Amino acid sequence: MATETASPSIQLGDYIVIQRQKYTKLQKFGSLDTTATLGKETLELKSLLDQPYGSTFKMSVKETKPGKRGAQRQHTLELCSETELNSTREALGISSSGADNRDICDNGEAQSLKSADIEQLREECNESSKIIEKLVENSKTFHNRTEYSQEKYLRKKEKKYFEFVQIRQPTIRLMLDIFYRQDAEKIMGIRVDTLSQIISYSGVCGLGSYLLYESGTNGLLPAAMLNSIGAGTEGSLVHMHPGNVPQKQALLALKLPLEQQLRCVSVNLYSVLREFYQGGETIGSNLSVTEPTEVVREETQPETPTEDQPEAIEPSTKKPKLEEVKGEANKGPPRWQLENKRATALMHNKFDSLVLAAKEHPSSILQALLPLVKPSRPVVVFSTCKELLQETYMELKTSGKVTGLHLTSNWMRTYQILPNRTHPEVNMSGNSGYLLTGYTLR
Amino acid sequence: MATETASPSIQLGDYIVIQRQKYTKLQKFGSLDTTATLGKETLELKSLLDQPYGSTFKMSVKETKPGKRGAQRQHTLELCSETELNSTREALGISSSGADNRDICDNGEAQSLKSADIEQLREECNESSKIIEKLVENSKTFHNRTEYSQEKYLRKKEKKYFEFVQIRQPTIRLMLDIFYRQDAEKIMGIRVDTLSQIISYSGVCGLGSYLLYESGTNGLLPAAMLNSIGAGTEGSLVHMHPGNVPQKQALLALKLPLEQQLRCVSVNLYSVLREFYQGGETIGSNLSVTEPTEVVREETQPETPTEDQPEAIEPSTKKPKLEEVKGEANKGPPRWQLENKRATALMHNKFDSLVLAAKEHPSSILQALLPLVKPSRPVVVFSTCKELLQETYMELKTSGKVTGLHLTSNWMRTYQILPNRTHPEVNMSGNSGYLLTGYTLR
Amino acid sequence: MSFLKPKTHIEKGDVVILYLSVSSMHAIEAVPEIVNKKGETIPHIFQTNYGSLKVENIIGVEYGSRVELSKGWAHVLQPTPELWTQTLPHRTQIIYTPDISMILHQLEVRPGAVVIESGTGSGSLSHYFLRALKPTGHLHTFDFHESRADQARDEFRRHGLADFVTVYHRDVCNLGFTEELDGQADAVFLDLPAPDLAVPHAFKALKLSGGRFCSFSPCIEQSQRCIQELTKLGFNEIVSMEVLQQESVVKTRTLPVIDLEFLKLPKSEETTTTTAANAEESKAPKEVKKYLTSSNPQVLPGHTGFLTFATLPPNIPKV
Amino acid sequence: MSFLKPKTHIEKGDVVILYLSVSSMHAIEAVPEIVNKKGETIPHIFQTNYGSLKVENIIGVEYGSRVELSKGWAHVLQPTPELWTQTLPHRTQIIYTPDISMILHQLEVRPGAVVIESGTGSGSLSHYFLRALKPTGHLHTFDFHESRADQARDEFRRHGLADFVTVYHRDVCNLGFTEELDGQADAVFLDLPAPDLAVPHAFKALKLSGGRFCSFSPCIEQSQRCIQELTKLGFNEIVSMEVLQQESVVKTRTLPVIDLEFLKLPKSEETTTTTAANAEESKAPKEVKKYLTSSNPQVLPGHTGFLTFATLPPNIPKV
Repeated sequence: MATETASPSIQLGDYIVIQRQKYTKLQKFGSLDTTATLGKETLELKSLLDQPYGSTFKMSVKETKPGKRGAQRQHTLELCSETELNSTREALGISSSGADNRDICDNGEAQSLKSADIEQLREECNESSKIIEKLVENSKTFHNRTEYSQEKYLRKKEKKYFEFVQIRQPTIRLMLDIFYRQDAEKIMGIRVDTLSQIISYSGVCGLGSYLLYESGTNGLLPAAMLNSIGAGTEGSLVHMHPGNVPQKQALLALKLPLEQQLRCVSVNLYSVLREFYQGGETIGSNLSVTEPTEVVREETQPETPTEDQPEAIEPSTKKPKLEEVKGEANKGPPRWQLENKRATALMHNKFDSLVLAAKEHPSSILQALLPLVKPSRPVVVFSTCKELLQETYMELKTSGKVTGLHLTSNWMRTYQILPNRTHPEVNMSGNSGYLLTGYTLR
Repeated sequence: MATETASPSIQLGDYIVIQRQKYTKLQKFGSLDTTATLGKETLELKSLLDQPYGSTFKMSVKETKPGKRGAQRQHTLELCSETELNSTREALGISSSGADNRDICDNGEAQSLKSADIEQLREECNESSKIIEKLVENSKTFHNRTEYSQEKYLRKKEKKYFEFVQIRQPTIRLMLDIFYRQDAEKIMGIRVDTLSQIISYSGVCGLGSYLLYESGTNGLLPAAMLNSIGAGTEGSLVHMHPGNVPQKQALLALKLPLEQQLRCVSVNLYSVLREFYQGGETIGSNLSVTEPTEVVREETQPETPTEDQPEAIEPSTKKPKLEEVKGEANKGPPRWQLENKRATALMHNKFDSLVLAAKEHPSSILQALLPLVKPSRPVVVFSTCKELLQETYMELKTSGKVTGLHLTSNWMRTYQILPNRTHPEVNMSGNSGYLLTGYTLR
Repeated sequence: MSFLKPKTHIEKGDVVILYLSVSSMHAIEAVPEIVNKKGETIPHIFQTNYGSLKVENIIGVEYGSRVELSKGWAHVLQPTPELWTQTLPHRTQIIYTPDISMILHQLEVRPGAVVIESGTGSGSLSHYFLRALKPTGHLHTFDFHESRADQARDEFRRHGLADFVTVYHRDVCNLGFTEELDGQADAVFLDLPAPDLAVPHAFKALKLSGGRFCSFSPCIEQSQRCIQELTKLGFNEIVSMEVLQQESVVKTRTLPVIDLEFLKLPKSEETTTTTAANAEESKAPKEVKKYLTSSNPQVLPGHTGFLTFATLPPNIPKV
Repeated sequence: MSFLKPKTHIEKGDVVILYLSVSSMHAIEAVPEIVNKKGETIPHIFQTNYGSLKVENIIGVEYGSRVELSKGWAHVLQPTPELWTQTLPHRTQIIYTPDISMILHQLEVRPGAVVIESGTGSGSLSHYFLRALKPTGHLHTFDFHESRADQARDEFRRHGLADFVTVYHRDVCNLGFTEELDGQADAVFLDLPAPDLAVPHAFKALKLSGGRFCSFSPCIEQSQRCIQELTKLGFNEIVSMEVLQQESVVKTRTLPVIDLEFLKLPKSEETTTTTAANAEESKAPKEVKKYLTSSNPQVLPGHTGFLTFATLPPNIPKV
């Protein structure tokens, strides 16, 4: 990454981030027939193939189908140059603006174009700047508005008619934005400041062995940690989860090199703990515990990168069918057993930090996992429920096993910085969640 | 108040606010011999008498006494004109400033004046601008500092040597600032935003009858409510407290007209509740319950305005002596019984809102006082402990006696707004406390 | 007339708050009949999410009572400025209780005070000023938008507050607060796009014995210019701040507590080799624990405005 | 060398965190002897509030162990950038973990990244960058203050990080980040009084395939000018924010619960007329209840700085 300068190109099987103005969406580009839906617009993705990431494409209406919530438009995409991306405002060259809004009476009849006119305009005319020009021409109040109010109007219209999308390669930053905006609950409400601090306080980096328990973040937490562990490094991650199949969407979307992917071992919490306490006797005694990665690599290679992704996206709703389980069993020990073996080997060597993001009460999980962490190592516990961390704080303080305890949360606010119009954004996110951090003692 | 234009003058017995730059202090001007202590400076107050509030006085060193923490200087005060108050910066006319601080090595030897020199300078020279001028002259690094850094230096020095004090009349705003800064615990940690909201949500104003329970705020809460009730209006306040003697400092400091003072009835919580439930039979049956104010006014007049203030300031530590109690008893029913009678009359008529600021669990107090509030009236409960209000919230919600329940706190931050140096202040207060608000139902 | 003083029963003509839930309340006028669009007088029926209310029926009812709707019930409350702020017809962006409370405190408004306000806007803040200064003070409120001034004047009259307020239609930035008010005000409040232009007028309007000043501005540049002007004219105690109220959502949460200790003990009889990992989970003993918790709502107000306060000291010459 | 990777035991020359309490910790160098002011070699004795530590004794000890002081004890921890930030010798104002974490996240720093930082300052942020980008990336850090650059260079060497960092003494606002770095950086971070002057240099230093930018400024005007410059040069995704970490102080509080019900019942025998009101109080039954509570400390950090982030999109021509 340090030396590459050309952007990688978009490939089938990739997860891509589609951006239209400030709206972003994570989409799997599974086949040439794949379409993506952005509100009322459906985009055919086939022209993306082999184009470099970061490119901008122009949407052209191909057909309009009546849908439940108004017309649904199908678009083709065409690669376009930077010069086409002029600001709508410049194109329109608005100049005369009223000094204030005292003469404006908002009676809802300011726009003389009917909505049918606008819909027709939209099919005929591919460029948002042209559509907006027409709207401004037919607005009775536009030229009496203040400059501020004009800009607000233009931005609103531009958002609706903007005809360009950019295709970007998923990163932790972009995916977190998307996940948090779409449904913060699916990533346990982990906000950007909190995720960034989990990474800092846990100390996860290219060297060391890390332990994570999370009860479901769409793969975001293991992906963020594995991203910090890096490609071509020595770090490893044991990722414990309470379900059947780990949630891995964010991990897969990062398109990490295989060697890096394999350094994340995902295991069921109960299963691996039983294996750890009692394992080696009942099953898999033919596997070498000291070199588990070699054995597993061959096992996992065929199914890892892309093909099983649809299943991995929403694993909690699907249970492996009996046939599949039997099928795997015929080939040798099932994959989860091999992963358990690899994980227990790392567990016996102990970890360089522990991250815990549980929907359950963290206390009993912490009790089970804390002995697996070396002394003088960070522990980070995330919860949306402060009351749980208060209890955990007191337990840890009393136990004397962890020092430097801090229970923290964050206040984060973004700003609008514009000439003469600088102010904090009027809405802010209310919940960062809470972090309990400390360092293990011998 | 609406028509007066000349400022009232400073009288013996007044509480006064002494302001030196941003530092303010509440002081009783009890006699001509009264002195006030501001850090290492002792001020003789006698020259304040009959001068208008808002005046500025110049401090002149009269003598220097060695004290435990260095020299303690005794000053006389002299009324001075506005023109003497030039900014130190203008007087010095600093011009050349380094562009940044890359050439400054802070080795602690920048000032060539010794501290004895400075002390001597201080006795000889009455004007801070002159002292600072000398300090700047003898500073090796001052002219290499950035303008920002120079100003910071000057402000620090000005603060130390500033020779003017302003005498202001106490208001709720000024007293709250002083109390909160000096010892927020003594006013139960009620911050400015919270107090302002207690006044709003309780709806206390010139019309109506209000009920307050507080377990000790130096008189601030009853003073703020009585201030909102106003002079020459119809409102009244029953102020319940858990101690022997109500804390009244802030109330006395406001120097309200007597008729207004008398509309605040301060009673012990236990005592008045017993009187309310069982009263009328055992004692004071000779008192008219319907017109209690007339009777009490005569009783309280001689001891109200100023003379008993030293006791009122810290009442919790002193218990009335047996003699005093007996003495009062000889003159007729003790004052607290008369106050109880007045309060119970108001309690039987019910109140137009309830404010509760308890160090105890608010729940049982609320249960006892809520039946005294008319329907469709505000209830405001303050606590520094959110957990208590959570419980109270749930109890009230379940009871169905109060609707529109909100549990709130505030985030408040002040700003430094200066050309090219605008930013929020680097420290902020962490605790506003919590308010539980709602409206009673029938 | 229900804003004048505390009342016990609903009278004809009162504004009444119909309280359905924390997020749903309405201000309705307690009149039995209204005139519809066709000019006909018809019974006043108010529609809610819980069905309709025949408004005639609430006249004479005690405030705080429960009233029946065709598909449910609601409570009738006497309006306060706080409830009014949440239900009033928005004609402009309004300021809410947390900022308003700070404004009243910092401006030291109490009965008898003479206060100047500009602009009147939706009259939300005016109602708070009026509660605080009546029955002995007076509010002078200015708006440059004629219809807003007219609407506010009419509203104050209907709310029984006309005696304590004068509403002006006037461009105060250019024309000031009228000569009659020179040296009359205890406090001046500005909510204007260019507060700095009105600061010299505020200076003139404040009493010779001094007074308090406040400007509310959404953008920091407005505050910066305002403060420059205040400093120039000799105001002191200049303080700028933000106040954001944070609601706590109180609820009982049920949380799973998982037991992992049993995993240290060998399994008794079950076979392990052929069942999938999830078999473990389904057998894991789970209890739940209840917690009374509170948390912020997902979205909080992030900004309302910057409040700038200042004092005009006494005896500053005004020429 | 204790910053290079996780270690189990203290070796000679390690920086060790001597942890006494949340508010008291020290970074000490694990060397048995030091040279005093007179140039004599003496045993390294470290003084704390809980007595002295003979530093020689901790060499070879396992990290996380308890060590005895002459009047108490402490724990020895391996330094992390977080602990180092709290104990390092302050040469300038420093940025703390909450802002730094956001900076690392937004700049998408991971192993292999090439990062440019200016100024180096006390090296607090540099240690975080180095942890995140090693062992395959590189940090180029610039300071215009020569002694600070020298001190930082020396510190990185002693911390075992020299291979991953180059320290420059250079005025980047006027001279840029050196031609060698043109088009080399994945991310640029600025903490400068006039960040707008360095934005064109950041633009040149970022890779043709694009990259991320961050500026940290205490004052809003710096951010405003910086954003103007970023916009002019074609940066997008421009976002400004503040992050403030709030600590919760957890403690068990004992609160009195008072009973008032008994007052409804007539007193049994006691006389009431001659005793003062406080007699009631002393007889009132009081229980106490324990609550596990948390609250903010009395004073919180109110401002650290405004963080401005931006993206340089790919393939923007640099001439």
